[in-house]
Amino acid sequence: MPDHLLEVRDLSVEFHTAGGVVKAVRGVSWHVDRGETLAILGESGSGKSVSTAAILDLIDMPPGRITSGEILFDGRDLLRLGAAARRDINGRRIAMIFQDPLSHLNPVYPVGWQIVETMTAHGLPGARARAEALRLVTRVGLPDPAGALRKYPHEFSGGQRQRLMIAMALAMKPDVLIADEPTTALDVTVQAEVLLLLKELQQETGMGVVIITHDLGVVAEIADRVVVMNAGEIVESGPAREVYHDPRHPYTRKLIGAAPGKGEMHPPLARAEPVLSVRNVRKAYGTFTALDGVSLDLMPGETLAVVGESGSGKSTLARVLLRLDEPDSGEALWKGRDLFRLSPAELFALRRDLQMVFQDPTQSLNPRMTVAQLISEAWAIHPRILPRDRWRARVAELLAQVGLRPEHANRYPHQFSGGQRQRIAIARALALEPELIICDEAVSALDVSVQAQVIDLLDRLRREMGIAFIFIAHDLPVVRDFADHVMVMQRGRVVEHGTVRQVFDSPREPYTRALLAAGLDPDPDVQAARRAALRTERRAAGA
Amino acid sequence: MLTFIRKRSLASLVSLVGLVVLVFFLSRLTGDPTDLYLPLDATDEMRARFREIYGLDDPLLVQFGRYVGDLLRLDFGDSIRKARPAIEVVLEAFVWTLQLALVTMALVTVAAIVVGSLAAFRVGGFFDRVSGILSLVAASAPDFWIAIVAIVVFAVGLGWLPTSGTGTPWHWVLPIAVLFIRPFGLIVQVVRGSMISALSSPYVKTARAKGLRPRKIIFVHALRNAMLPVITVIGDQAASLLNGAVVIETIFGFPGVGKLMIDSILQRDFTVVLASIMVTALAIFLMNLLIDLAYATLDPRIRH
Amino acid sequence: MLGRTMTWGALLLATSLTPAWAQDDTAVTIVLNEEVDVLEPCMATRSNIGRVILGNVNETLTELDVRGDGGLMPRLAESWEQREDGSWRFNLRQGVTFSDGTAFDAQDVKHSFDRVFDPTITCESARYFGGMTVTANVVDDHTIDFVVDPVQPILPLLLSLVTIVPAETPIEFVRDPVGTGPYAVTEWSPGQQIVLTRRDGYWGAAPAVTQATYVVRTDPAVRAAMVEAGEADIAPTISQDDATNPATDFPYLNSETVYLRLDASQAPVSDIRVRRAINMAIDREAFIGTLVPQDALLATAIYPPTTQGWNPDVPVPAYDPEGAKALLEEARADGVAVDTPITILARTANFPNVTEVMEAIQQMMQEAGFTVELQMVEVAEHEVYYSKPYPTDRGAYIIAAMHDNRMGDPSFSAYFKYHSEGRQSGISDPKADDLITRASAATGEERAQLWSELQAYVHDEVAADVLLFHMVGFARVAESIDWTPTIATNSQLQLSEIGFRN
Amino acid sequence: MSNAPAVTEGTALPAEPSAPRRFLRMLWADKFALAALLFLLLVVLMALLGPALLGDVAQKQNLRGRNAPPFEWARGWLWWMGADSLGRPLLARIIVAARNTVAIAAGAVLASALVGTTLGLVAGYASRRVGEAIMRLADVIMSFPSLLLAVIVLYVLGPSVTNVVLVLAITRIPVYLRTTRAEVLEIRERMFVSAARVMGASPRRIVLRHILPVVLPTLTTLATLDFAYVMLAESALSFLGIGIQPPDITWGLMIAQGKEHLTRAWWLSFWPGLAIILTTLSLNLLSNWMRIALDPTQRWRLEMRGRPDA
Repeated sequence: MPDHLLEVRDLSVEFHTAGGVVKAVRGVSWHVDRGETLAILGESGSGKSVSTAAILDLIDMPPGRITSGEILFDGRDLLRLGAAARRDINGRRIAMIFQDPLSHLNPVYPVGWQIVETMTAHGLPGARARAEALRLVTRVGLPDPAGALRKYPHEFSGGQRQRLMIAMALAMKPDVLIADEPTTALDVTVQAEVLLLLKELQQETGMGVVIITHDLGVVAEIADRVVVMNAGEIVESGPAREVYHDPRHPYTRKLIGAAPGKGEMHPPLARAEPVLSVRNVRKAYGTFTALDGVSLDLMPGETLAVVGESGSGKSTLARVLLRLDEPDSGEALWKGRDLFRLSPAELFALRRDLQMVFQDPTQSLNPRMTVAQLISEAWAIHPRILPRDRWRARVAELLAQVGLRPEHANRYPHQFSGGQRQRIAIARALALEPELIICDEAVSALDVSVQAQVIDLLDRLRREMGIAFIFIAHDLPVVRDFADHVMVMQRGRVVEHGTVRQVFDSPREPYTRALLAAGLDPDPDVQAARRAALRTERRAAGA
Repeated sequence: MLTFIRKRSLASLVSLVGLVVLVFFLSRLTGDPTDLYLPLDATDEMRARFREIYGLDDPLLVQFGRYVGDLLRLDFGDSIRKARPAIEVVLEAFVWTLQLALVTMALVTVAAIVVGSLAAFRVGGFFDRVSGILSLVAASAPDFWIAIVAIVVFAVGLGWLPTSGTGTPWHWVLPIAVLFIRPFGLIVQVVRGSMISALSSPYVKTARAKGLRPRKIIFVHALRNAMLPVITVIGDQAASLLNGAVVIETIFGFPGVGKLMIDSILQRDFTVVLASIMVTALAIFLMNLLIDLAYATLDPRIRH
Repeated sequence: MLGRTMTWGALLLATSLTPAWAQDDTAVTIVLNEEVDVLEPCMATRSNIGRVILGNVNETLTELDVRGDGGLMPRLAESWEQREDGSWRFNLRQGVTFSDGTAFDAQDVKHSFDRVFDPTITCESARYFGGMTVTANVVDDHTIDFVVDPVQPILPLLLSLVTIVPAETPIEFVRDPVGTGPYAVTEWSPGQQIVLTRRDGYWGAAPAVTQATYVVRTDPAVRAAMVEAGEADIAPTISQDDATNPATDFPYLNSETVYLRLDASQAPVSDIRVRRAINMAIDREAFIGTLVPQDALLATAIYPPTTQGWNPDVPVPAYDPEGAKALLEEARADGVAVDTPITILARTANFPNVTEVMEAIQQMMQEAGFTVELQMVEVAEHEVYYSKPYPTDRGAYIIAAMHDNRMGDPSFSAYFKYHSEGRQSGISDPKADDLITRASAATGEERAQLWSELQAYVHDEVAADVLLFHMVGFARVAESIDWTPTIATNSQLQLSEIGFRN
Repeated sequence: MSNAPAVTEGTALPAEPSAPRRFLRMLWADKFALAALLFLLLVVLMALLGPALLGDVAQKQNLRGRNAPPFEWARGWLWWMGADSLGRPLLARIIVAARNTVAIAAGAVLASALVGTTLGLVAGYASRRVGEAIMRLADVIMSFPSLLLAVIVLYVLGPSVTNVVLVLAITRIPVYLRTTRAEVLEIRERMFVSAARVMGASPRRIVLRHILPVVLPTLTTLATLDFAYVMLAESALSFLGIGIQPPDITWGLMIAQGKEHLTRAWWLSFWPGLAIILTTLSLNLLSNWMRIALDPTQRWRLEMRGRPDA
């Protein structure tokens, strides 16, 4: 067997948790070679980041414990090296970048200092390190590189911060770069740029890259080979194209099948009297204009998708419509009455009609209430809906309706998985029998396979109960199979509004087109073709 | 920053005015200083004369009006006991308290940060356990008890240190040592807790991935972030020291503002009580501003 | 201020390992128990001030001999006589100068008196002249007449309480007292120390001590420890518990008398049988050598035995719990509400072990059949009960108090404690009033006789109060110092009386 | 701890042990906390039964046996800690004094926690103006010299257990007020509060049903610590002579009384001092344990220690 640049053999790690000992990974083996990109694909809890954490000695022991295996690098087993030897490898030979660069950069030091520190820690003289830092920051494409070095992490945007992380990781020209979900929290357009940067840098240095992701699109865009993980084990591995086109394992097949954006698009709805019509809503937070004259109409039973990148004002729209925040001006007529001018008592009565499902069910469900309490609270607040003696039965009914077992009614939210929690949140919204549910990024925190299930649930509720939805998302493919109308927002304004077919098949605005183009397709071939097309385009533009 | 200071000052001023009014009227509930100042067998004539000299025979509201009027001219009134301006008496004592507080807090801060950080680095390790128990015992002991035992042991028994008083640096050792104990115990706990969460934060993971030494991770990366909650507690402790360490000052014969305050309260020397409240309140206000500045210095995110 | 911090730091850095509190051998350090608030000569009768300046910085015309049997001795006056009209003439010592260099004469004496009685300041010495008008008339530079209305037989004694200051002294409290005494104040850092330095030009013999440093420590254990550790030479008051070394620790009768004041206008103590029963219920002997020092004396008068007219024939009430019970029963049979709960009110930190003593008394009274509660109160509240007008809305109470008469004459106690007009009197008895009035005006043997009579009368016939102990204090004196405490040590500590051994 | 696995979709919910069993197991894992809890139970027992069983013995004076030294077994077990300056057995007195000591601390903590939390909830959720007014009030209370307060209460209302409780409670109110307000300001921005608002929940309901339960563990931990603080504060008041007055007894008062005899009869203030140290230490240990046990993200530290395979 030829030697690889970095090889993990038969690695098993367990963690002590509240529920007992969990074997996070079992007998995992993989390798990466020079100039190669390996993707580790898996959903949350699959153990996909555990082996890389072991490589960099980042597993806290306790609660973690490596029970078997070896990690070969440079012909040595890292697990047998002393702490000093491993520190010498970390950052110099093997470097890592993380998801959420904001929290992974030290908030209280200038970024330049942090980049320089990587180099001085490995013996580079300060002056050279500072010159090199400037070069690196210039290379990763930040505007005003010299000024950027003096700034603090919170003064950058998400994409810029990830570029800084990359600059820091590459400071010592490592042999291996490990990227843990490097683009997950980023907007699609930014994601494309960061992945491109990674690819270019790999070509320049010839390093091996290990990218950990849950996103088939990322795999398709960047990976040469992929290992698929589920529940702590590798279920399938091979070249990315082969795995996509010819998945062997049922789990892989399920994962590929769940990727959104492949079903039928909804046909246009018949024109009807709008149940909600919003006119010219404005809202500013200090000097930042979150909503800049937004208008929309919503017909009964319609699903309106509001899509936009961060800062587009889509969440503000939801909060303003539900009077969680007060708008500065504008009107929102719900069945002819202006939501913004209701008295507290009138608003209370109207709460029944308008409900909301939030992005993160972990945070939107009170951790100290049981499922039954969470759902029946609606009736405690609006006593006329349901007499107390029928609460139990109705909770059971609602749980069944969202696909949960009625006997779980007495459990607490933390005992459920993310998808199950979002179902509880939906059941809670349904308890008030609303006519409109606003879903604010209701599926974006969920795994792909779970996303699909929750969207299916919402779709079913819409069909069966005729509920209208305003569905807010940052991701276009997610809304493709679900929405009747799509509204694209940018910097507080509506840039495009049309039926789902119009927007997806013939987008009018350049911004919409850019959004669509930046979205990654799970098929490596499609992505390869797009890249080729882009190159030709650039060359043409350059010529 | 300036608007912030202005807002802060205004709020403090409101509190201070409320405090002065409250103290002025409530303290008068505790009796007439005449009876305490004059001997038991003083004649009625002497009593009447005393009341007249100090305006104690006027209605309370008139007395208050006069006090406020004087105050606006920065006249804090005379101490009955000491027969000189109250503010002079208070400032004299406050200098001692200030020195004691500064030295003690400086030592406590350094020691608590080092011990707490090391304890946090290996949670559950030997050092963590030993320092944990010691700091808890320190935070749990009545200070006057420790003070007396310390005098008996170190000054009388071993003769290493003077029992009490001021004069040489040696006189400071025991009061500071005793005063040190409780804030130290408390702050070690806070540093440890804050460091534990700082050490489990993502940027520490980054630092480890960069291959930094533990010392650098603890004292450079984690510590500065962990300092924010610690500073708050240091501020609280410093504030209570600035209010005067009554018990310690009493035992060690340390002429600080805490001892002055309790003596003045017991002697119903109201002008001194009010003046010391105002002086310490001002000092604490300034210290809180310093704490806010320290916050802003430590954390660039707060500067805006 | 900053400078001090810097010095402090510098000293710390210097880390000289020799303790810096060593001192030269004719200087003494005295550790007091009470803060010195002011150094005003006319406040010298207040013990904390008097101990520093009385006889050291400021002198009086006369002084009481507390070490021998000399009685009233001349100091700044050389002689005195009562004249036909009842006024007193004093011949002043000549060749005396104040520490500021000015000469001492009759004008200074007159000014000192006028100052004491001036309405714009409150001088404590004035309290001894209640109900009198004193006029000082300068006869010549060294002769002065005092006309007192009404005629005051003990005026020379009273004059031992008035400190003499220069005629230039302003009518306001001074912070740098000037006097004719052997010492002058050379440093006063409030809260830290007061330094007196021996001055040249004192009219009398130069004392051995060249310099005295006074420091204050409120904790008695610390005071004792300071002498033991060599940081101080004299601690005039330490606690009984700390006084364990016979070589350095001296007990002294400190002129304080502990007693329970009964208010005879209040049921049930208005009944004499109840008052007698209380007196019988308390086992005074049991306290001696336990909670109260071995050297304390059982009291039969409210002033110590050294006082003029003290009556040796008044017996200490016998401890007789059965008798007390019987008396109570008798009173009950006559309809006296003997079961009324009585509260003993005592002042916290009034004297060493006050709490324990009161707890013991409470238990003894309970055993005799009384319903007794104990309440320890702070000084200001104590005063509410102790002095007239007495509160009437707080139920039956007995107040425990300590009375100081170091003046050698009962008149400093009798009127206040036993006259129906006295501020802390619990009785209203015409015969007692008459005896007091007569004794105060009498002189010589007759005076002593009348006081004796009064003592026996209020103690045996009226059972006016429950007299307990004449207290002793303890002083710790370094072995190199030749000094013993006296009954006046609480109020006066003359440095000239201190000598050095070896 | 992002590399610790989460519960995956579709897997069966893990069976969790019942809450009491779980807490017992976590307690067993931390022997210090266990010992602390047992000691505190003993103190509570002393407080409950002590005065009834030993009240008379503790008051019975014997001037001949004053300051009897400890460890003299001949006099009976009640005397093994020695006797005080009135010859009363120290052990009995410590047991009897436990009631007042605990009652004062508990009363002060409960009262200040109740008032402080209520005000803190109002300050955190009500309008800015109300909140600011309450905070100014807290400032005034904070800077009001507690000794002056003690003297005022003592003078106006007289010394008693209730009044000492009153003094201590008032001075501790700002602690709860500030903590609660800070937490409320943070929690009110959480999503589940928005969710409740969307349902139309009244401010009262949001505060009591949604915010209070989340603040409660923090407050419990705080109260435990404060219990220790209040005990020390009470003893300091006694030391300065403005706290509980004899013949009522507390541990603090016993130290204060014993300090006069420290050089000759150290045991008089040593034992009550030890009782205070042990009690406050136990409370501190317990609150440290609670901080971990009530925090789901830290809990594993305890749960792991309890297992044989760790």
